[in-house]
Amino acid sequence: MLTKFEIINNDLIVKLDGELDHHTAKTVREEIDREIDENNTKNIIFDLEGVHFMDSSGIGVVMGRYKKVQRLGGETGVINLSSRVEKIFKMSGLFNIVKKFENKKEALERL
Amino acid sequence: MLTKFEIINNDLIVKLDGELDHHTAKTVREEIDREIDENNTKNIIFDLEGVHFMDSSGIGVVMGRYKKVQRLGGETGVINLSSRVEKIFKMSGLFNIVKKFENKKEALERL
Amino acid sequence: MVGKNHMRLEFLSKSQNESFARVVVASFAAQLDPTIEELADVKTAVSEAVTNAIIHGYEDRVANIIIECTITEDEIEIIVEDKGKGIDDIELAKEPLYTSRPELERSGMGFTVMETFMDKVDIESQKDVGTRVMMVKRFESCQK
Amino acid sequence: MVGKNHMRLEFLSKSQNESFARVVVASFAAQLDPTIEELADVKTAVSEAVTNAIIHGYEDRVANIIIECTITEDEIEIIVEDKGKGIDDIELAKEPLYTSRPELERSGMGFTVMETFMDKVDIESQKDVGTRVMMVKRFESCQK
Ligand SMILES: Nc1ncnc2c1ncn2[C@@H]1O[C@H](COP(=O)(O)OP(=O)(O)O)[C@@H](O)[C@H]1O
Ligand SMILES: Nc1ncnc2c1ncn2[C@@H]1O[C@H](COP(=O)(O)OP(=O)(O)O)[C@@H](O)[C@H]1O
Repeated sequence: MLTKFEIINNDLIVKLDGELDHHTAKTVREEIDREIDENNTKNIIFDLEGVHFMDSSGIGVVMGRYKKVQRLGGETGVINLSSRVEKIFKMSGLFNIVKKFENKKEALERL
Repeated sequence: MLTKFEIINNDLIVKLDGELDHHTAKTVREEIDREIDENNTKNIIFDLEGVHFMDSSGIGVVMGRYKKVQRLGGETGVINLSSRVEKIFKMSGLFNIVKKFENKKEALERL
Repeated sequence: MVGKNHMRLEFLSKSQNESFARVVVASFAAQLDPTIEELADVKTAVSEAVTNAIIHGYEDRVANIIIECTITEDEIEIIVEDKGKGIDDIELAKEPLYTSRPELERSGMGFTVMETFMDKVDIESQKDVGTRVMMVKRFESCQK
Repeated sequence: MVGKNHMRLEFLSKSQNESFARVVVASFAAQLDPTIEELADVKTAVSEAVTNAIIHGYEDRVANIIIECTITEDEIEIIVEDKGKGIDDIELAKEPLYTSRPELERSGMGFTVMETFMDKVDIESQKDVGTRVMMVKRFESCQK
């Protein structure tokens, strides 16, 4: 699993590549949380284009980050979901707390 | 495993695609032998470009066809070996009985 | 038609084996020529059951997880088994969003995922003896 | 470093399981980050041992084949076992081009392939009890 970060005004864009399961979740979580803390992050945007496998451990990762930024008034967005990942987001009700956007630009503007 | 045949003057060109192991060998062998019998084949040329796995069952297939065409004075050629398949040919001494050519044209001319 | 087939896999409850378990089951199921979507359903369900055995069954201690797969006609039966601590209340465990380990950021959606993606899910569990999740997936792509 | 890891696979001696067995071992070995060439060596050797169990060990009757893999440091140990008819003369069996079943177009190169591609090959066999082929591959790509 590869994690890439980009910061635009206080928003953190997290690009994930690989399989998001319980095994990879721990490192991903730690890396994201460090970035959030170090950069005074307001909103977080997950770019999931490269995630070709995700199970409920991935749901936990997204929910956890949602709670973390929410405490300081931030919001959570997602972009580039495969139909597969979208299915898992729908099933778990994640779209009730995170917003889906067409692309990075839209996410940055509307969060 | 996919088998494709082409006949040019009494020479039979066999193009294999897939994994050549004991499981696939039986069908491949039967298909080739039927073509040889039906078409009065003289020489046989194996095009192995699409073979991305081969073990000693594949050696058996090549040896068996070599023996079959040899009985009627025919020869056996191979083209488009991956470095992997070439390794297995070398190890088994197959190059002592079958000839390797650069391409189909060369094989047809020189057999 | 591939005929009846069977395999049994035993492996250590280390998290690096989660993806291994998915690949093994998927490549066994591949004999039935499933669609990519059907195969993804199976992989996801297996991932949930195996992860549960590691985290909840064995609570991160290293022991054996067993997967058994049986192919008959157009379906695959998959059993994931651990000899860990067992489930107290299966009905509660199956509820969406219920998790006994929120501190690990578990979402409580594991069983919901299994039940959504598979045609049948059956849980047997006994305290301090272990848990056995039996799942069936029927491949529509086979029904010719 | 992945640490010690272990798995045990039991499957039916059907020829369609030859490719399955290769994939399973390769994806377990993948934890050691082998090169493509090293992985191909392992797959080929496993294919030989499994094919032998099917053809020679069980003579095409359907029974169980067992593969056991252990990863330690930079190497994988692979055991392929059948409870079939056993080998009369192991030294003879290992000779290049020796086969007891030329009528099946066997090339007699199976053991030669295993010995060429693996770092160690050890055969134990007993008449009417079965055969156990133990192979070791050390991945150079791991030796950092
Ligand atoms: N193999 C198991 N052994 C023991 N308890 C389990 C096992 N699988 C599931 N459970 C229990 O069932 C609960 C719900 O499981 P699940 O729906 O997969 O959610 P999660 O894994 O996110 O907690 C777990 O929190 C745990 O208490
Ligand atoms: N698992 C086995 N059980 C019984 N006999 C075996 C087994 N494996 C190998 N043999 C014997 O050893 C011989 C040589 O094996 P091998 O080098 O793989 O060549 P091949 O499979 O082409 O015959 C076989 O022909 C067979 O007689």
